[in-house]
Amino acid sequence: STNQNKDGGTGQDTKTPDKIIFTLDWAPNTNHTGIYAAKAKGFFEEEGLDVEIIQPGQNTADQLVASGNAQFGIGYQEGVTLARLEGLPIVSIAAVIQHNTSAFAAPKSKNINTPKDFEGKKYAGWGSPIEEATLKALMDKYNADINEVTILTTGATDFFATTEKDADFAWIYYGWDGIASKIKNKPISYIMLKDEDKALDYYTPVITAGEKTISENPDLVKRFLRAAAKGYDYAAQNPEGAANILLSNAPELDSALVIESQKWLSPKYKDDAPVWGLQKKEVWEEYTKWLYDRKLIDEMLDVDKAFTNDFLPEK
Amino acid sequence: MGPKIEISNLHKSFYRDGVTLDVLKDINMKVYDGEFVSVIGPSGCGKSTIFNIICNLSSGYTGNISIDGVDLKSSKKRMAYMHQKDLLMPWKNLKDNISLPLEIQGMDKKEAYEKIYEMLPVFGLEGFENAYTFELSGGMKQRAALLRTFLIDSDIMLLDEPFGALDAINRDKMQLWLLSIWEKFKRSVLFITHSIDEAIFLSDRIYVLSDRPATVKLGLSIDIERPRNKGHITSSRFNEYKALLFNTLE
Amino acid sequence: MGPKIEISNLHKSFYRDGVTLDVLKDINMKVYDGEFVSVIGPSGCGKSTIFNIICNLSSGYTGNISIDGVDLKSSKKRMAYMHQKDLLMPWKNLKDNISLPLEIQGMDKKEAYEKIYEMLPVFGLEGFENAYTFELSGGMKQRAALLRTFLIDSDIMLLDEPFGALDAINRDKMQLWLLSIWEKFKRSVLFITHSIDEAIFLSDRIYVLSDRPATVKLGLSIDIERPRNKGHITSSRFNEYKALLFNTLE
Amino acid sequence: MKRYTNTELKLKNSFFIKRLPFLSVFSIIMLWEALVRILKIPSYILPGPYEVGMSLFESRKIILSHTVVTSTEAILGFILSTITGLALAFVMNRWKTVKSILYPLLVISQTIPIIALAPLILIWMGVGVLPKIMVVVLVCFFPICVSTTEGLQSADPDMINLMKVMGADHLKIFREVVLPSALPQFFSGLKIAATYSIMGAVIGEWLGAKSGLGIYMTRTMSSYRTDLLFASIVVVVVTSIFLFMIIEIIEKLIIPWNRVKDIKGDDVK
Amino acid sequence: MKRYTNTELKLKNSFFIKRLPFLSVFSIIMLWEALVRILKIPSYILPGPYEVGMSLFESRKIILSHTVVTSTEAILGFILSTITGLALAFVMNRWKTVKSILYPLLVISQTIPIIALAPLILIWMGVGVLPKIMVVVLVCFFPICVSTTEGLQSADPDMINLMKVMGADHLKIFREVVLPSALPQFFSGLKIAATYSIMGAVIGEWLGAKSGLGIYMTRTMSSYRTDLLFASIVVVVVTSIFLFMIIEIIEKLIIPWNRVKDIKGDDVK
Ligand SMILES: Nc1ncnc2c1ncn2[C@@H]1O[C@H](COP(=O)(O)OP(=O)(O)OP(=O)(O)O)[C@@H](O)[C@H]1O
Ligand SMILES: Nc1ncnc2c1ncn2[C@@H]1O[C@H](COP(=O)(O)OP(=O)(O)OP(=O)(O)O)[C@@H](O)[C@H]1O
Ligand SMILES: Cc1ncc(C[n+]2csc(CCO)c2C)c(N)n1
Ligand SMILES: [Mg+2]
Ligand SMILES: [Mg+2]
Repeated sequence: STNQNKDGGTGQDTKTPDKIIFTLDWAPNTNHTGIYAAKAKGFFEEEGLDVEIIQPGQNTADQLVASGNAQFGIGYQEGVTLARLEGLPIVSIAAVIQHNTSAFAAPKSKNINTPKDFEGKKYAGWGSPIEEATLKALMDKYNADINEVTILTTGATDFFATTEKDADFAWIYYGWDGIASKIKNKPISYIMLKDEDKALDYYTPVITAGEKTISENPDLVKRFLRAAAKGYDYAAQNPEGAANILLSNAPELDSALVIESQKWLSPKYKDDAPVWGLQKKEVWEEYTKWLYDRKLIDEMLDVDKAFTNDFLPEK
Repeated sequence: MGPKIEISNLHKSFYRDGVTLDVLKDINMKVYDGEFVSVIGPSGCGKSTIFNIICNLSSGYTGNISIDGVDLKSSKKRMAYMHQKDLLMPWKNLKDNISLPLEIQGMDKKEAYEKIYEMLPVFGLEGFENAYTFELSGGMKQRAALLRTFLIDSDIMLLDEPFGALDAINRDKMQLWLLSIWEKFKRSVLFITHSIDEAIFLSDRIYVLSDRPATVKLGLSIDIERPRNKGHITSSRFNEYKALLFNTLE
Repeated sequence: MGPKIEISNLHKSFYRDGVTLDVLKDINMKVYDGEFVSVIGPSGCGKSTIFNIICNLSSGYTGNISIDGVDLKSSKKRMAYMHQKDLLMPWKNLKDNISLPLEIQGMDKKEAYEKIYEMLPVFGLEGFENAYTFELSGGMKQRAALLRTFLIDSDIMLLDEPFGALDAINRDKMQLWLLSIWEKFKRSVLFITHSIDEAIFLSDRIYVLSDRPATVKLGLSIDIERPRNKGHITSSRFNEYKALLFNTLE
Repeated sequence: MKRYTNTELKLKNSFFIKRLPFLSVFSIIMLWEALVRILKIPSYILPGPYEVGMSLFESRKIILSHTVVTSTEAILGFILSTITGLALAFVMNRWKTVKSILYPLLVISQTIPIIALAPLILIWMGVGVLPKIMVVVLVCFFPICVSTTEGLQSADPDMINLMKVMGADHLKIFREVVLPSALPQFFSGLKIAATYSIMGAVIGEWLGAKSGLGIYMTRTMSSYRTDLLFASIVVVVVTSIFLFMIIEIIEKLIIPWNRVKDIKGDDVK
Repeated sequence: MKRYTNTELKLKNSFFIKRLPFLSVFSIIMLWEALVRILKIPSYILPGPYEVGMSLFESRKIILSHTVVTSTEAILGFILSTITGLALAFVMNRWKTVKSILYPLLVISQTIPIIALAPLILIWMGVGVLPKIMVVVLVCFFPICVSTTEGLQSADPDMINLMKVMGADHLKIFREVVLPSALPQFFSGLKIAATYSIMGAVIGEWLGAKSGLGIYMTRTMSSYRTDLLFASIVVVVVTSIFLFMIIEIIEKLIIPWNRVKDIKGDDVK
């Protein structure tokens, strides 16, 4: 049944809440705090939503959302791009962070300071073709040869485990692994993507929904995002409280890391945008063009279908 | 009334490595109702093979066999068959091994045990109700198998060397017991043995088989009055039969 | 020279479900070099158990046993032991089953086969060199096991009912064969049988065991000249022995 | 008195033998602790048993709650595998046609790397308890079914024939001869399956779940809590062995003749 | 002439039976294609066999190169498992003490979910060929060792005793009695291991690698190419079955008496 609880208020009526499955992309981390906060603070409940947060195996979230097994999930702009080009009906409905906080990072001792230094090194990734493409594009800019890089696929294994033995560098979120390096006192050198090319300042991570959910139940999407926005707003304003919510949901996480990471990330959720989650068409267009120009994709993405701001709560 | 078992023109061969081993060649036998018939013949001539065929356990033969006038192929008759191996089940203790046919015939366990317990002393197995097969001597296993066979509810008994592993005393005891129950219940018995004395002492008729491929060399009726006792063994008629059979076998 | 095998005060019990089953009770036996000694006794009395003990396969006994004057426990003597079961290996064909002891003794395969092929006709097994056990009749398996035992290079033979599954003719043939090789090689033989005739015909001495727990009821020397032949069986002395043994057993 | 001494010796021996596994596990643990301390191996590479034990104790509540989830999945899957595995083995034993149809499919089912199908399994079956049970079944079903099938074939054909001649019907022959012959192998299949079941559930959770030891493990690892990862592995191992032992006890109860056989060589119990 | 007809019938029958597996696999493929077409299932959820076949053909070169990597790891691991599994089974059969020490550790090794250790294995052993072989060994070793151990125990103690009395030494007894008794179970262990080996290598690659079918599968999935994922699964299945059949052929050659036994019921070959 669809709960037509539109007032966004108390959700006090007798109707049973809508069951929602939300799929993460990775083990719980500060990218996800808003969702956990919305759940813990009862924002979802107020919207008549009963949200179950699941953690899938690697590379599974987009497929789950596309097939409707999960209504919403965490994705990345480049993932949505590739998925749509392959025919998966997923749409980005909100940007979790306004600017790309990801970076190529290596332990300081590896002496990797520019993409030129990737040559002769080993990259450890999770197996997406976008990784090799991005590496190639970056290295081309520095006249370096991608063929000199060994690409290892280590799945969802974390940065420190991979770079301990064979691998030299990996693609991280600064807000997580970068902060971890400080806390663990293991200095890293890193190259932020957004510093290399303006087009690379794309949205990652994002919240995704299936086209079917959007067309059949727009109201549900609205209610979900209203609650999620409240969650991320809460996380933006109360880093400590948000960190504790995340910690109580995943107690095994390193609390120092979560708190520091949250402090670093909280201001970045909304950042320069008028409201949390807003996505700009230029960002999508530029990134698609950037990919297309470098022959990393065969056709341009129809960006109007790939993302939408229609369901964000208006200020 | 026709014969209980009638075997006519039975041929049987085994094939191995492309070589044919002819085992039975034109065997003709009859067992009438209530008759005790023995089969003797050299080791390896095909005696057990005949039993297997009668029990419907081997199908690659030619010839005709009828049981109670019905062709064997379409007969579903239960038979009291005692295999040359004891075929006791290692996972059952003695009493459960023996009560198996009673259970199959639908008797309940308690009743079956009672019936068995009566018989155990006759077979020298009292006190071993709960023993597993490896705890029994060769002769004890054979006696257990015989007791089990006896409990199969059928008017045809096929016994393949039932006394092979018994000492003289136990053998005599079992022979007398077999005769007594046979006289009481008048089952038709087909009996494989390699003791000429035993065959004469027990049988109404004896078939002597030749060496492989087995043919019926002699069918001999034993004209010694019943009930028989060990005294008969020293009679001159007994010795005549014995000499005749011995010569036929050689 | 002392006896080949000397058993003194042998006791043996089995334990099951907390109950003790006394099997052997103060057994004393001797087998001298080159002697042929038989053991007879009721089925289940403990004959095979004695063999097991002599072969060092069972240790929970009391009493003393010495082989060639050496205590059994420290003796590593190889013996020509024929088990009551045939113990042929299903994964070997007849010739490999039989040649096993020769191989163990280090003979090469070809030579072993040649030796065996000579013997096969005597045992009525020619043409079955490549047969697997399930292709053999009960008596054929027993003959194969006997042939294998004979090929074990030892001056002590322990035979547990070697002729149990044989017909009269084959049995006579095998008895004569056994006597001839025994006379030729003068091995010491301990022989379990349940045929009184067989025991007398073959032995120098016979031990009669009582019912379980087995004691030695009688040790009887057989004074019939050698070499023996089937003619001896009808002699009056033979019949005297027979009567004596029969009475002792009963 | 000789016999008595003998018995005593045997008892001591078996006492020692029975405790050996504990001893061996214990010494491995000691060795591991020593190694970690002497080589000063950092905890995120290999935590020592003491540290693991402490972490296990501290997080016992959380770990317990995850263990309950995983065990439930494992046991449900195990029971389902046993039922279906047995049923299929029977059917394949009874009708050779069914066997030649299904056996190859069975083998194929084992060659598929489940994790490869992870996303698809979730898409097909959702993210509930179902896909986990399915993975457990996929892992446990095969050993049970295969061992049972082979056990059923091991029945002595002469005994089966004898039963036929006695007039026993298929069911009776099955119960009295075929089944007892198959039991030892059936149980060894069950024990293998029990060994695999918890691991199967953990892998199932890997595909996607909201709780369970599988999830807990990924999380501990992504927060560099190798000690907690090891603590959960200890729990997995202990739970699996517990299951294994339950099966072993049931086996001892159901197959008494095998126990009797064990002591065949010993005249003195 | 009756006998002749009989033989003929049997031949026909076995002809049919032998082809049944192919028929059953074939009909499942047909059904699958029909399902996909009729229900119009999108390719990313379940591609049809035709599409999978086409993709397999198109990418055959890449897939082949990954297959070579994975098969090599699998075969190396399989051989290693066979050697160590056999050796350990022998040792455990010979010295009961070793058995009671090692058996529990063996069981424990099977209960550990390897993927849980993925990051650690990476730290300990890197991303070379070593960890893959280790995973294959971990997966294959157990069935081989356990079945062989049980096979070795199945030898008739009376036969062993007879050999002792004949003066055979341990080695001889082993070769003539214990080993032949164990062979059938050893081979069923080998077949199970063969079934698992490729899958083991794929899982090993999951831990981290630069090439191999496991890596290829992750990549196809992250590029949302379900058709190629299925193509690689097909390759895994076919390769595993190929290994399985090789073992089966070797078994037929080495255990002729089992083959003879097969036809026990048939008087007419
Ligand atoms: N399944 C079989 N395959 C091939 N040959 C067989 C098979 N069963 C029996 N034979 C052969 O058939 C012949 C007869 O065997 P059978 O068991 O009927 O003999 P038997 O008369 O009972 O002998 P015994 O008195 O020694 O038990 C033997 O030569 C044997 O080798
Ligand atoms: N392993 C065992 N465990 C328990 N009891 C046993 C064991 N082996 C034999 N017995 C018992 O010991 C007794 C003697 O057995 P044994 O096999 O020595 O008899 P036997 O004289 O050879 O008899 P047969 O002539 O029937 O072969 C029997 O009553 C048997 O039940
Ligand atoms: C907590 C955390 N989440 C994801 C990744 C992997 N990763 C790094 S960058 C990126 C997407 C870039 O758009 C992804 C998926 C990580 N290393 N740490
Ligand atoms: Mg026979
Ligand atoms: Mg005996």
